[in-house]
Amino acid sequence: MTLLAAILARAAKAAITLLMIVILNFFLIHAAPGDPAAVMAGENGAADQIYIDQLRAQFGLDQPLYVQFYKYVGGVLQLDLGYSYRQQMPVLDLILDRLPATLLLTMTAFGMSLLLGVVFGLAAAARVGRWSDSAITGMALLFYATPLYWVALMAVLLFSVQLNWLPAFGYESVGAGYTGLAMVLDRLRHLALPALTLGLFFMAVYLRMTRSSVLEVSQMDFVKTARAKGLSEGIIRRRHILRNALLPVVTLAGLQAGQLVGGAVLTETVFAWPGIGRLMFDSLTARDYNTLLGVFLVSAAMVILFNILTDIVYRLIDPRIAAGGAA
Amino acid sequence: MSDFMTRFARNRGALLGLLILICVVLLAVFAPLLFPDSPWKMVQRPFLPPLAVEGMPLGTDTLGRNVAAGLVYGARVSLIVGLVSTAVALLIGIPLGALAGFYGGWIDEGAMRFTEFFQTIPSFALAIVLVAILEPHLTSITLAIAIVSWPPVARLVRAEVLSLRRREFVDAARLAGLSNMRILFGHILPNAMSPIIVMASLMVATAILLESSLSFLGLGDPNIMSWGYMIGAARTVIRTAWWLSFIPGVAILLTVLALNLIGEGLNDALNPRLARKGR
Amino acid sequence: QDAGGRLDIVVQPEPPSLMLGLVSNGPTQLVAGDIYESLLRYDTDLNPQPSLAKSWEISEGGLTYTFHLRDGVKWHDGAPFTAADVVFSADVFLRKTHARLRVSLEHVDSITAPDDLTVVFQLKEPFGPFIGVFEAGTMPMVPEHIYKDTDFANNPANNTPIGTGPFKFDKWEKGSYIHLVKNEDYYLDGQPYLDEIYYRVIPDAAARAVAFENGDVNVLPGGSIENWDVARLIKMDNVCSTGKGWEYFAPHALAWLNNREGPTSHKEFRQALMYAIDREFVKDVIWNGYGTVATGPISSRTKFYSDDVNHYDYNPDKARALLKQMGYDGTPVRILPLPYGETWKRWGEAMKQNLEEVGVSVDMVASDVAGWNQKLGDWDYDIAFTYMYQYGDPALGVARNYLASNIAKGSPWNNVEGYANPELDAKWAAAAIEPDVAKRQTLYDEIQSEIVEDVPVAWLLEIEFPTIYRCDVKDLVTTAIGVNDGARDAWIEK
Amino acid sequence: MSTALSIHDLAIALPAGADRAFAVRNISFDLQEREILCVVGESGSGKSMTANALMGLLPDLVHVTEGAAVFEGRDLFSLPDSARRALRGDRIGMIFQEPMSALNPLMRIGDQIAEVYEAHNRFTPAERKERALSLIGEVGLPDPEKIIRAYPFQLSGGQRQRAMIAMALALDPAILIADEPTTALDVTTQAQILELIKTIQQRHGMAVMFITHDFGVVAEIADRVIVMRYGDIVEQGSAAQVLEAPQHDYTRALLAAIPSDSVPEPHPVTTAPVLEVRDLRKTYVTSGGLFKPTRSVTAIDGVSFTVARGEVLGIVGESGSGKSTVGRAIVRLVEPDSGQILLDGEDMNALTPQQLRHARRRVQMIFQDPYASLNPRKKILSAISEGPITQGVPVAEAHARARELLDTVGLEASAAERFPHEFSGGQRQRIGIARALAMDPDLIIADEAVSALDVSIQAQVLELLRDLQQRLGLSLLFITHDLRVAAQLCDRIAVMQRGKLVEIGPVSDVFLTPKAEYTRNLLAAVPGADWGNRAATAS
Ligand SMILES: Nc1ncnc2c1ncn2[C@@H]1O[C@H](COP(=O)(O)OP(=O)(O)OP(=O)(O)O)[C@@H](O)[C@H]1O
Ligand SMILES: Nc1ncnc2c1ncn2[C@@H]1O[C@H](COP(=O)(O)OP(=O)(O)OP(=O)(O)O)[C@@H](O)[C@H]1O
Ligand SMILES: [Mg+2]
Ligand SMILES: [Mg+2]
Repeated sequence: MTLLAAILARAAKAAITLLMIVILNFFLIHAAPGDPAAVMAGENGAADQIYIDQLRAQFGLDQPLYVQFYKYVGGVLQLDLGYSYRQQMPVLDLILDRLPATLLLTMTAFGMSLLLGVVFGLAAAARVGRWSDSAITGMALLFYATPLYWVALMAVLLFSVQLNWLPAFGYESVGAGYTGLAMVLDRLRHLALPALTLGLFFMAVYLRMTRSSVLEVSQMDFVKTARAKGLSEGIIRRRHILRNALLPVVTLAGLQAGQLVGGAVLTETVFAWPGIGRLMFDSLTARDYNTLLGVFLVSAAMVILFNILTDIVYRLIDPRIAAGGAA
Repeated sequence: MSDFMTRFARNRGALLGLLILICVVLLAVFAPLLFPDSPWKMVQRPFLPPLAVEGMPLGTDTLGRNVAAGLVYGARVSLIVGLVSTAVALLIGIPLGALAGFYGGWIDEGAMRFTEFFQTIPSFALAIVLVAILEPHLTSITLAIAIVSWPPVARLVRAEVLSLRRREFVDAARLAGLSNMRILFGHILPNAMSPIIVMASLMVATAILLESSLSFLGLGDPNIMSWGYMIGAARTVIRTAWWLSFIPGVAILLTVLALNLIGEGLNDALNPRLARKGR
Repeated sequence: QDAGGRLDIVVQPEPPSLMLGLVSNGPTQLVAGDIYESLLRYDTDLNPQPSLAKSWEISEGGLTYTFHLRDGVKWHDGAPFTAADVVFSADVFLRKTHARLRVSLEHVDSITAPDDLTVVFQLKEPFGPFIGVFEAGTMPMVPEHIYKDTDFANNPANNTPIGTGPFKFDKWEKGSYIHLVKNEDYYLDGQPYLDEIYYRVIPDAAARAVAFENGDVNVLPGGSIENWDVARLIKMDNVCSTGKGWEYFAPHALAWLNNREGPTSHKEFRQALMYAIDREFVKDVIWNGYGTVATGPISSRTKFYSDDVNHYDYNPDKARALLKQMGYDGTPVRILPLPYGETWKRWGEAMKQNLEEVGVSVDMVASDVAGWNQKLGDWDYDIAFTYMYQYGDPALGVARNYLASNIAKGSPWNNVEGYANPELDAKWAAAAIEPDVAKRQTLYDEIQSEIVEDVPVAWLLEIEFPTIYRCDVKDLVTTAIGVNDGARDAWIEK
Repeated sequence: MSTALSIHDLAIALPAGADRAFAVRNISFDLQEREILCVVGESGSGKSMTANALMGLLPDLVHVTEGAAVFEGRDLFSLPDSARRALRGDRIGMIFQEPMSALNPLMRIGDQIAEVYEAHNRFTPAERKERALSLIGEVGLPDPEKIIRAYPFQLSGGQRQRAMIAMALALDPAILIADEPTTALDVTTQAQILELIKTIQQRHGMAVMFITHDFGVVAEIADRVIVMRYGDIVEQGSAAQVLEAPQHDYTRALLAAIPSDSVPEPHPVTTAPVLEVRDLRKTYVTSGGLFKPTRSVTAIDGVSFTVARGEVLGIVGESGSGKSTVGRAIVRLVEPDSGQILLDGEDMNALTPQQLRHARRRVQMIFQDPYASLNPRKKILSAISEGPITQGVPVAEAHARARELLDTVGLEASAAERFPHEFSGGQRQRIGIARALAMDPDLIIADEAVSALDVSIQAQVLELLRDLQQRLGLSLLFITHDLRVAAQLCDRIAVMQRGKLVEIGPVSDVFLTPKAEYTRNLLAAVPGADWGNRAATAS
């Protein structure tokens, strides 16, 4: 089967999944106690029924739920994700505003964790049983077991407050007016801590997976064949073991990369990173239904997108899949 | 069985993990004996550093509550949430995955679409929304964690069942005239237990982390002292009293670490083929 | 005064909109206070000062308020600001959109503009507090030429607010910052001094404190960091703080007690509660010594305060005795803390402990802002924390919480506790329209001593939110609403 | 002839916890130039370890502790790693048993061959490709241009093994070590590969060390033979010597266990058929899901036959010809598409699931892999008695019968309380037989019931089956790909090819006067066919 057909098939399924997500989330979110008009009224410090009714009418919350549902789904089908009550702008614009920051953060963290995880995993596997292997796996286990937000707090305490090396929050020096290289450096400095905290956990995951996968592949017959050819260990490791060992890592990473996009709530909160994870949390507390639904939809779409990307990568690595045959 | 025990005991990490976990369990179980007072009780001056005053080995928090008591009572929450949510996730995931893998066809298709659907929504975000909707309470938190953690179980069980149901002993059972359910629950599932047990031990660890994260975001049950709550509450004073967030953080770290070590130990012991490779 | 420089101010949470006429919550006021102005400002003793009105007269008997506007004032888009804008703002726009002003406008018969620079408010009856409603958050001036005959809520101009204030809206990077720049055409010569202001959105309280320490921001408005950090920060070098700038609001922390049902419907229980809670401890430990323990419904910073009331000092024994007398049967009460940060959570926990010590069983209820609103609106609580602004006058900010006529589901700002006392209702009403100040004082004295006996709600603390800033920032807080009044006079010492 | 490789006093230590301390101990032998030396012996006798030691490819924790292997004047075991690596693939080549897993699934065949040159820094990349191409031609792979760009999964087992051989030959090594290179292949392919190795050995003048456990293969290609047992060499000598005049008891036992081709006298079939299969058809359709193309394989294509009461019918045919599918269709583990299966005249296909569960008693199956067919978590007693209990036999009675059956198949009573992993392969197969018997079936289907076993154990199990069949008057459908085994046990034989029954008849007819072309090919491909016949007539 061709790549294109496979992607189209996936996309068709994805569309159905997404629609189901929209429907379920709609009712799920509307089941939460409290409504956005009351929240906004509350924030204003004083409100009467007239004011709340005005807000309700403005947001269309005075209509029966099925009408709201019908309108919402109708809008989504035309790529209109509705209007954010809390932020007073179209949800799609709002999300598109925030998405780049999230992507920057998560993709950096993801790339870094994948790279470091694989490298350290390989290193550990190469030294299996020796103390350096234990040290690396022990470190991985430690990262794996540490609560993310706690690492974040400790990292801020150490690197920003005590050592004053890196900014503690935000994604740029506001109003510094940097351009060109200076801007890039500035962004990188801001990116360092959040990406690191977010990445550590995943690095541990990939590290452990790479290590065990490499060890498993090392036992396979074709590795013995390669040795029988007289290849050097370095080439065997790179050409034969690594590529085969990466297959499961790729699968896992693909699954997680998508989840990361919507799941960086904690990191974005602690580091004041203006991404969609935080947007989701803020919208939740404000019962900003449309935004919340929008974020869910977009992050689900990201998961699906990354799954498709994973498939493509997988096809590039593994000829068996490309041929559509059984493994 | 004894074979299993010796293999498990050979793994030093796993033993260490077991030791830590036993300590945590003992502390949790005997919390009321160790600290008869409620962990919320304001007993001393606030912000006492560890070891400053007798009877407050870990000092006091922002309101002058005994940190040691909080830690011990928090262990109960972590363990309960971890165990119960894992149990619930297994109760959802195992039957679903087993039926999907065993019957295949549209049952499989349907079950997997359903699972995929849950995996498409970022799980932490879903947990947050669920807790917010159900209002933070021990049961709602546990349930939310269970709901976001069952899909991997279903997938694992399905994969195991898929491979086991092609095994010849299943054919043999069928020839013996056993009903499908007896084959599934009497022959197939018991053989899939090892990976499920390993996964479950890791799920308990993940659940503990999830609970603490929710608590940290203020979505914990306000009536019970938990480690996540302690960190969340101490975060605002991290500059004046860093140890208040450090101590419960280490508690989480150790417990989760212990569970992971046990999980790896189980994996090695239940799966001797892999065990030899790991070395 | 040195000209130039930039201010970085924390704003939390991110405002939903900067159109002050539509949204009047705290963060919006903080930012939009630089953009919009009203006719008057109030000094820290609550005396009216000129703003868009350069002078004003109140007729004998207090029925006619005449304002003379400043000449040559321009909207940010260059259009001239005239009396027609004032009439439009107060009579058309805000009457439709502003819940709190609407209540005061009930007393107004007509608003007219005899000429371009004069506005006359004609009242139906004397209303003492009326001179206090010309504050920017209460009656912001909005441009008629933009809003007239439009759907106010959905006017696209809401995204690029246009006022007359010292700073203009420049850019809003959602989730990150709002940038305001100096209004070069401002009507005061040489002002504003500052070139620009960044309002920085930093969702985490601890991060806000770090931001201030690192010099990323130089102003922390009151309430933007947790109290423990306040204590720490003000000890640092080159850090100044002031408790001023909250006189108009006089935030008054209280706990709604459900007067309708459950243990809290018993007066003895409510009194017992007042004795059971250790408010001094809360002030010292949770609020780090800031604030004053409240004695009754009216803040000591608000007009017509009276100290001549029963003081409920911490006394668990008395509480226990009262509970016994009432025959409290151990029914648990639910505490709903204010979901506005750790301080309030700790406060809830402390109250829970206090109550449990005198034998009351307590359930803490967790909720977020929306859930809290809903529960209060539905009267689904036993004890619920909140704090209320007093707006300088009991008639504006206090009476609303105790009048039986203000019992209505759906709002967390009216008589949520369900207290009904017809006798006192009459006195509140009389006091509001009493032109004679001394007589008003007497009425309010009576009200205070009687209501404190009834304990319809538990008054907790007159909150003080110190504003923290770098010492080179000068003249930041000059009025009764402090930073909310904008940085018109602020400058940075070079 | 001079010596290519000389091994003295080799000892290979196994790690603690292995089933014995040394894989091999004190073994010495020479490999002469231009000869094929076959190393035979049962599973676990240390054949692979010896080969791996020579290559320097012993698994972790397994070490050569003593001895020397002199090759081209140097002792392999005392060479530094780099020098040994230089020898591997260049002077000494090796091929392995499993052609699927021995090739890197992610690399093209051509690259995997060219890699050998790269490892030893020979030639330019273009030349490497050129040579790979000609090698592919030499090992008889069709369409080299295409093969060179193919991935392993696109090749059949035999083709993969040829590719492996090409790799081993790339640098014209002085020695080729082949570790059971044909065990995983079916007879016809096996014959081709053996032929290939023989020709290549002659063309290149290599010394070949060929590891196998199949004396048929030995007879086919060996110049000399070494027989191993528990890490010792028990006998060595020329092929003719060892095969025809074995000295050691063990060798004799091994040879005796080999099913001979002596064709039994045909028993005329007189009784009524217990099983009648009419025009059975089955096509496997693997649906690929929404957009994937479906793949269909016709596994059974109109097969009809009968099995008489007390008769043993063998089904033979090469891999994939549909033998198992027929067997499984009869017990309805596979749903046939059409056709009838009459058991004592009753149509199995017409039964409801409920009825089927009861009817199943009458046909039982012995599975190919005795280990996989036993639930690892169930004790033997319950494995055997579970079926009868489900069919309504009282528990105590079923247990008693199970113990009795264990005795019948020659296992001690204590076996009942043990788990499957506590038995050897042959014992497990006996348990499988006991389980089938426990249901008192009329017909037993044995699908490759002895293929996984070592020859000596195979002989025991066959003996048992024959005995039981005669004692109990069972009918047996015996599925195998091993013609020798079939000839020993069966009354009649059916030959299958690509889902079709190409020939059926009494054993002697099929073997001695095969009608179908395919049957003749199949017979010709049996390794050591000539020798087997000779041996049979000799004894
Ligand atoms: N990796 C290993 N670690 C420990 N012991 C092993 C290992 N591999 C094999 N053995 C043991 O070494 C002995 C010899 O094994 P070897 O693989 O050489 O047998 P073989 O004659 O090749 O058998 P087969 O015909 O089954 O391939 C056996 O007892 C086996 O259990
Ligand atoms: N479950 C299945 N799904 C799809 N195709 C199958 C399935 N089982 C068998 N086949 C195919 O049907 C054909 C016949 O298979 P079968 O297992 O009956 O062969 P066999 O003669 O028993 O071979 P062997 O000697 O290798 O056991 C083969 O081409 C095989 O690939
Ligand atoms: Mg071997
Ligand atoms: Mg078969």
